Amino acid sequence: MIIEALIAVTFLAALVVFVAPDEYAGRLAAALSALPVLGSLWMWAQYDASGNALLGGSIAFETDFVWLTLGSLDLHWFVGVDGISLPLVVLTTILSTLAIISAWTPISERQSQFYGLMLFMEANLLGVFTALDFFAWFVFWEAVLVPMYFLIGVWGGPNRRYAAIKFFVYTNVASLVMFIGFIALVFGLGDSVSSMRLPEIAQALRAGELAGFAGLNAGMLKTVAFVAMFLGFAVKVPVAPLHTWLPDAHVEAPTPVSVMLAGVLLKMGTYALLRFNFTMMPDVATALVVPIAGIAVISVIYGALLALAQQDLKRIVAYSSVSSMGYVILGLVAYTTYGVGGATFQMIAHGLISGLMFMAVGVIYNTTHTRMVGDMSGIADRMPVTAGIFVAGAFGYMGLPLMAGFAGEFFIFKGSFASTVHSGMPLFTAAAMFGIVIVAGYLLFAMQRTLFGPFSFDGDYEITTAPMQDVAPLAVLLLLVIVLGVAPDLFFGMIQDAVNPILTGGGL
Amino acid sequence: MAGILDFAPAIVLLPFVSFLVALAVGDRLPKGGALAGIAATAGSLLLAAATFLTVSGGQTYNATIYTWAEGLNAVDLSFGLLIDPLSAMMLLIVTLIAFLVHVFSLGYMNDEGETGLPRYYAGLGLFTASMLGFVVANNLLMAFMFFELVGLCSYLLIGFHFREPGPPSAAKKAFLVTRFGDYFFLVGVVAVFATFGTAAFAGDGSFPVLAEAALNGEAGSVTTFGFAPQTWFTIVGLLILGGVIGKSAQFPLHTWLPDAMEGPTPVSALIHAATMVAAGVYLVARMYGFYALSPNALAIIAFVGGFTALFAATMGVVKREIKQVLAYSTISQYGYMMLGLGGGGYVAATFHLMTHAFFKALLFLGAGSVIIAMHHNENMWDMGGLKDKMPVTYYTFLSGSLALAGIVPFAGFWSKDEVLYETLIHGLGGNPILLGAYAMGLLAVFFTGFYTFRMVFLTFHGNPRSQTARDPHGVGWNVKAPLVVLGVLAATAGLVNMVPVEKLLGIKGIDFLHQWLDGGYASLTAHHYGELIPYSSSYIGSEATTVALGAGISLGLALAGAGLAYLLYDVPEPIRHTDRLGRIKTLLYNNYYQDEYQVWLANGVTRPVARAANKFDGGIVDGVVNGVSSVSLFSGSRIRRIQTGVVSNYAALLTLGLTALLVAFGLLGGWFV
Amino acid sequence: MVPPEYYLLLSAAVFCIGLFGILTRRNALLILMSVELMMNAANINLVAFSYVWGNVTGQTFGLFVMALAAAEVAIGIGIVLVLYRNFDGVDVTEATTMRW
Amino acid sequence: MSVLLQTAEATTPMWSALAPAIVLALTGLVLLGIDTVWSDDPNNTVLAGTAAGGSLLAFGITAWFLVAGTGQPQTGGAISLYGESLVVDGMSLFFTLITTIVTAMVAVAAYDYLDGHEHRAEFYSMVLFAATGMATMATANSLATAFVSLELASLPSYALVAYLRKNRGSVEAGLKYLLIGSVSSAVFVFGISLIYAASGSLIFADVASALGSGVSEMTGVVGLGVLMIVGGMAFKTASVPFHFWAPEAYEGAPAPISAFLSSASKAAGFALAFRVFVEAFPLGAIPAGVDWVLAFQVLAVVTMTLGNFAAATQENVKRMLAYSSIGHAGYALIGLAALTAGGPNGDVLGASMAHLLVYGFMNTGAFLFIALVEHWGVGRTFEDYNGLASAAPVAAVAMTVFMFSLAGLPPFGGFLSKYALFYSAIESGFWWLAAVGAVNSALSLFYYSRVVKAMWIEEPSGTFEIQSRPVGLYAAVLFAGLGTLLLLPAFGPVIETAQTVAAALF
Repeated sequence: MIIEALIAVTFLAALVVFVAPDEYAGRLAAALSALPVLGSLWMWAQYDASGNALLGGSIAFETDFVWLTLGSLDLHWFVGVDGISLPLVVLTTILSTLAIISAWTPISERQSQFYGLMLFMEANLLGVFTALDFFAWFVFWEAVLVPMYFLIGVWGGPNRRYAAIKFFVYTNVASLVMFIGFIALVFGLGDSVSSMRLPEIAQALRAGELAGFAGLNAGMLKTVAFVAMFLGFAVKVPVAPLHTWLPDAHVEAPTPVSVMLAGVLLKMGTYALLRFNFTMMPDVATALVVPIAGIAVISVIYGALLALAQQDLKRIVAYSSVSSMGYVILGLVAYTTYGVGGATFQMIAHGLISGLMFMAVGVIYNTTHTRMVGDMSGIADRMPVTAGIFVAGAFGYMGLPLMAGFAGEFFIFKGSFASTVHSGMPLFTAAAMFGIVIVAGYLLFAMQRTLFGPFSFDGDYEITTAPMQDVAPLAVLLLLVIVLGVAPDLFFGMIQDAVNPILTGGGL
Repeated sequence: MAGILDFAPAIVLLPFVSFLVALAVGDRLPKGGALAGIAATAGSLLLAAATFLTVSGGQTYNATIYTWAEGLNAVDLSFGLLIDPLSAMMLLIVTLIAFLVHVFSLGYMNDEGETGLPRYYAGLGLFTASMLGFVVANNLLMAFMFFELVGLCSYLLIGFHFREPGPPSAAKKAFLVTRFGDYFFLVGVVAVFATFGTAAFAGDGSFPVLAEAALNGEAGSVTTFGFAPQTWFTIVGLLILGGVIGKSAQFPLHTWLPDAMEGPTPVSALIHAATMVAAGVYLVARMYGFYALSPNALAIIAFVGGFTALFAATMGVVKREIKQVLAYSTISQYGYMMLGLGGGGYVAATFHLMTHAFFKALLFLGAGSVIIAMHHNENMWDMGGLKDKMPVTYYTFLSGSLALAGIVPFAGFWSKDEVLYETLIHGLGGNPILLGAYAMGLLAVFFTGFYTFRMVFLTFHGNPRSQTARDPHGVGWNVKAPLVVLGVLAATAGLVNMVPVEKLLGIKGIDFLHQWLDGGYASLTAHHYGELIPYSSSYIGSEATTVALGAGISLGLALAGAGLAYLLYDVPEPIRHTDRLGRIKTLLYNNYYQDEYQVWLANGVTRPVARAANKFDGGIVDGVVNGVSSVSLFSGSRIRRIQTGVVSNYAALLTLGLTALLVAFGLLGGWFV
Repeated sequence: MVPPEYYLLLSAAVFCIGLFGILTRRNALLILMSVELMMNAANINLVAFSYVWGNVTGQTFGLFVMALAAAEVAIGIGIVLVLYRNFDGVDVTEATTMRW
Repeated sequence: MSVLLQTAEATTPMWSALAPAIVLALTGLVLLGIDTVWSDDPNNTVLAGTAAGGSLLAFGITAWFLVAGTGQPQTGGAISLYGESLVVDGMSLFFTLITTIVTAMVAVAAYDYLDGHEHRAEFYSMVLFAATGMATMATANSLATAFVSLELASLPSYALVAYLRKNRGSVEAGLKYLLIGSVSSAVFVFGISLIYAASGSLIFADVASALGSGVSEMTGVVGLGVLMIVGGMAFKTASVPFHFWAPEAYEGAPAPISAFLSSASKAAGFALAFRVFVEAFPLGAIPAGVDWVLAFQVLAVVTMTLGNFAAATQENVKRMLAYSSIGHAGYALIGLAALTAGGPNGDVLGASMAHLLVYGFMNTGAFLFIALVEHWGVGRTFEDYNGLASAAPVAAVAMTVFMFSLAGLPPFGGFLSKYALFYSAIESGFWWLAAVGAVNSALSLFYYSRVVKAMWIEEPSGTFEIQSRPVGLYAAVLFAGLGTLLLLPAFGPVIETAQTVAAALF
């Protein structure tokens, strides 16, 4: 029941904070959000399951009972974690707390509402990563949109209305497409499944019990469903060319929200891709390896080029997220331990690093009130600590060894280069790897212009050292990034344990 | 065995600790953490020396000390130490130079009242630690990781003076250019894993051994991705070489190095002599067993090396700033090392790596001392006549210059001569590429001699050409001591490997370095490499005559260069003779416009492409998204027009709709038959 | 006897006349009357086929229809009355404050 | 409960199965009585209380019946009365449930809304009579009762829409509703007459058997009749092409009436439609040429598309809701459009019914919020709503719940009901219907969130003079909001009941 407790506590915290007076809301939210952190860490310490939750592995902290019956199928309340979801749960709780703290400075209006929504979002995210029944999962999946819409729409920048509605509708359309694809698949399975529990469906699919449905033969149905679900999730990831909602959302969203968006929300997409497409239908995935890997490479290079063309620090980081997520796709389609495991690890790593970068940009923004590269230079002179952490984070983003980013990326490269799913994989990998040069390019340029050089700033704000409450979360994140970079096995062990079953069997 | 080698990790960790100390409490320590750094590097030096002795006792060490990522039904990725003669020697060199640089920094940074010293010493500490970690790495992945960290440190230290416009830009360039090389290196690392399933340097399961076996057709588990093993190994080797070319500043990725002079001079000394630039060459030496299997790779290495040696030397001829001259000389000298490696002279190249470390560190520190004296004016045309004002610096600098120019018996002579000799005999063995490379290397000797002594004469001889030169700033013990140590080494280090003497006079057993590098793991010995390399040797006349001839020619060229410099510049009031070169000078002065085309590649090609992509993204990709929404809204605004508000129209439309349904279904259902 | 098809045609004709009236008239009262016509067209069918099928269901239902038609007119008149008050006229095309 | 049930079955006569409808009718009469005995202008509280009490009582009885299984297989199947012209079974009770609860909410809300209007007693009684008609529609088992109950529901509605006699909008709305309504009922009754002509009966079962046994070769007549009956249904459910009255009627009518019509009346229309087409024109029996499923597929697609697209560009919130309710009629039509011979029809129909129940809460709530806003005298356009959340946060939260629930977002009832609908559409093989629905619901998210945006995100254009916190309206709105919220976790029993009772029809 720990998972239910985790989610419930977060929901309650959201309610409490929502009605709390503004002046305490921030502190209160931070304090309350510490509970899920402790809970998730406890789970991590107690974790003893093995194997993949969807493929018959043992599931940790599992609860399962019928929730409601829809037609011929039971919908369960079925939650639990395995080596793939547990790291994401930990990431979610930790990042949420840090994001909340980082909001103390920039968020000055309607604070209780803001923090309430943050916690509400955290609760739903926890649900997304722990639910193992499709409908329950889908409820959380969609519910995440609501707080995000408000967080961007109410506390966002000048163009927030456009960004919020774009995010809202775009991702909602994606969910609908995915829903139809998946449900068609479920009915294609006919009587071989009695519920919407993902393990049941995954095993039935891998056992090849799919029958034709609605005028499509089994193979066709599988492919159509795969594509529909891939598109649906690709929007969330986001994968080029379905990414255009992301930069707008990021630029308009306040820093803490960007942190959550880049740090956790994007991972929903890759997590779902791994859980659904790549776990349930490896045969289709391997059949479509060329287009998928192609999309991955395009995302990496195209995203990096776009980042190179930006002047807004936040846009730079936003586009580079597109680039980094491309690596994840590449790792997933590789179907090797290091490929898929690395992709999962990269989710965590990128979550932490992108969070770090957005926070750092935010801290600079809090003092300068601008994010334009051209508007400032030599900031390091006035904000040495922030600049130092910024540099560290940037190198983390470039994949500096002994930082989490390198671990994730190297695992992926290693895994996908050696992958046997297609003879072209080494070339795809080599092409994608060129991203590490471009990413270095734009980050170094940005840092040279903003942080270094003679100090100059055209704006009437006093540039001074950032307050402790801004820097502390940065420091914590940086520490985590380095710890994970030096000792990836903290998560990588359980991740491999959970992804290996995916690789065996299943049309490979 | 609980021997001294078990403490080897401490060699790496001590400087790292000093990095942490300087970072954390540096500003509260005396001298801003310098003492911590000196203590740490001294400790490392002692340990390294101990290790050296142990290894000379025949012991070696190769063990995994930390599993970074434990693979589940997959290979483990681990950190390990490989202590063999090569790494032991390199450890000694690196720790020594690092120690001396730390000491020198007291004079160069502290006494000059620089700010941000904790940052500086933290950087030095991390730099040293990274390089040492790279040196002891027992597998390619670990090597790559520390290789990258070295790059980071160079970025931090070159950009130390971040408040000025120049250094940050130079730092960025250094990291970016080397990163470009490292991209290929990383692909190579991944490819090695994919090919051999391991990246270990030493042992039976190491990848050079596996590759060797594969070529002998014994291999089981080697995937070559549909290529012939030979071809594939060449490809992989060249990929890794990309990193080497970047870090060791070989053509065409050498452009970052002259800019890197923006960094503090001690850092330049460290970078050029012992750490970053040396890393590239060391990597090739480390996995020489792999390169030796591929004649094409070797030939390319040799040719690139030879070309770079000449190419950089010519540019050194016309520079104004003393550090610029040294920078190009570095590029040129590393070219020699690459030439040696490519030419089959593994020992020779290693030898040159060692000697160069000493005399180049010496020269940079000497330059640093001059710069202190000149109040940080680096223009040689403002100097002159410093030899009486600062004798210690002068004589040590002279020793280093002689070594660099390759004048017997200074260290540089022996090593450079052996490099050229090895290349020559293997070239004569029927390899025209090597001969070409040899020719270029030989020609470079002349230029080397010239620019070296042009520098010496302009700096120390003649009359002072500026007020500061007339009354230079004195330097302290902490500057002189390192100079003296290195000066002695630069003069004598060559004696450890007097192959020519051995060959000519037939005195056996004075090629100590050869014997040294024959120790350790069988698959890593000079002998083994000798058997692997695909060259055959032949001589002009006898071996002895070849030796004599080669040594004579190179020495002669060096002296000729020096002599020319003496004629032109050892005068009270030297004039800018290089101006007579006219267009050529401009060309040389602008480094053959290498930077221009690379900057153009970055700003003239990549950025426009990025901007175009951005336009495309905003216009087309996002345009479609917004287009869909606006189309829906437009159609919505049209559809609502049906609701005219006039109830009669509603009735009409209603009837119309119903009739339409009736007719359609009537026809469909065939009611009217 | 008269074949039932004729009743169908008759009722259809009446129905269409009513419909025509609705489409062409702008006077609310006339429209209501036309509706009456349409309903009575239904009644023709009901009564006629009640006879054809030989049960009284149709006729009974016809009575219901008439009653309801009357009730409808009653409400209708009321609404037309307030229409007259608010739009001073019974032209249905006048009342177009709400559209699109 | 089972004991109670036994006694109920044992002692009470059959007609008591109609208790809900009877209670509603009686309440209407009582209201009229109060109006007559009370000397002048009876007390609003008494009236509203009576109306609400009556409808709640009816609701209670219905719920009890439903739980006790009255008219369901476990207690001996449907109870048919008066020569089979009325039938009480699970489905009828289910829809009565919707009607009564909506009526109750409307009555409570009207308590404040009618402040200062005259003829309140008539208002409440007409609401109750209309409710009676709707309850009867759910039980109608013969074309005759179908028509009568439909008229019984419609006639008071016309008057109610035009209740604000001095308000041009209200009157115009009443007129349009009346005219379109009367035309539609004429079409409807003509269709009935044709069916009678073809089958010689009005009882659904007999019609089915007559058509099935091929009594008549008049396929054309049957076809015409069926399509005209479809027309009648389309009018009641505000579906294309008989939807034209809806936007104006909902916009012009008093907001509580808009709520009443768009929720209860629509639901009743569907109740009737479901029963008529499933019982009288079963897919097995109907002549091959008369493919009413295809007709409903066309109508469903056109209706949801037209409704949503037209709603997307409205400036007036109430009118936007009106169009959106047309769109939802389109969704609900899937219940008929996705029927297949031998398919999982119970699931499809049940999903549609469940959606109508949830819709009853969220849509009523939304319109009642409009009523609240009108009560405050705030304008009707989106701009007028700017910053409303700062002035009335609680109500704004409720409205947000309604909007997101209507758009089909969790954690609200509308989410599950809509997806259950798409789900069962796919289940019976009509994934393209679900796809169209998906496109539409994405668009609907856009315009529903416009309201939310106005209330929460935009800055107030002016200051609101909100002095009162009307108890009744608040109570109704919050009740609806609570219902919408609770229907997510409590969706299980709802959908299961719905699908069971729906399955009983086949």
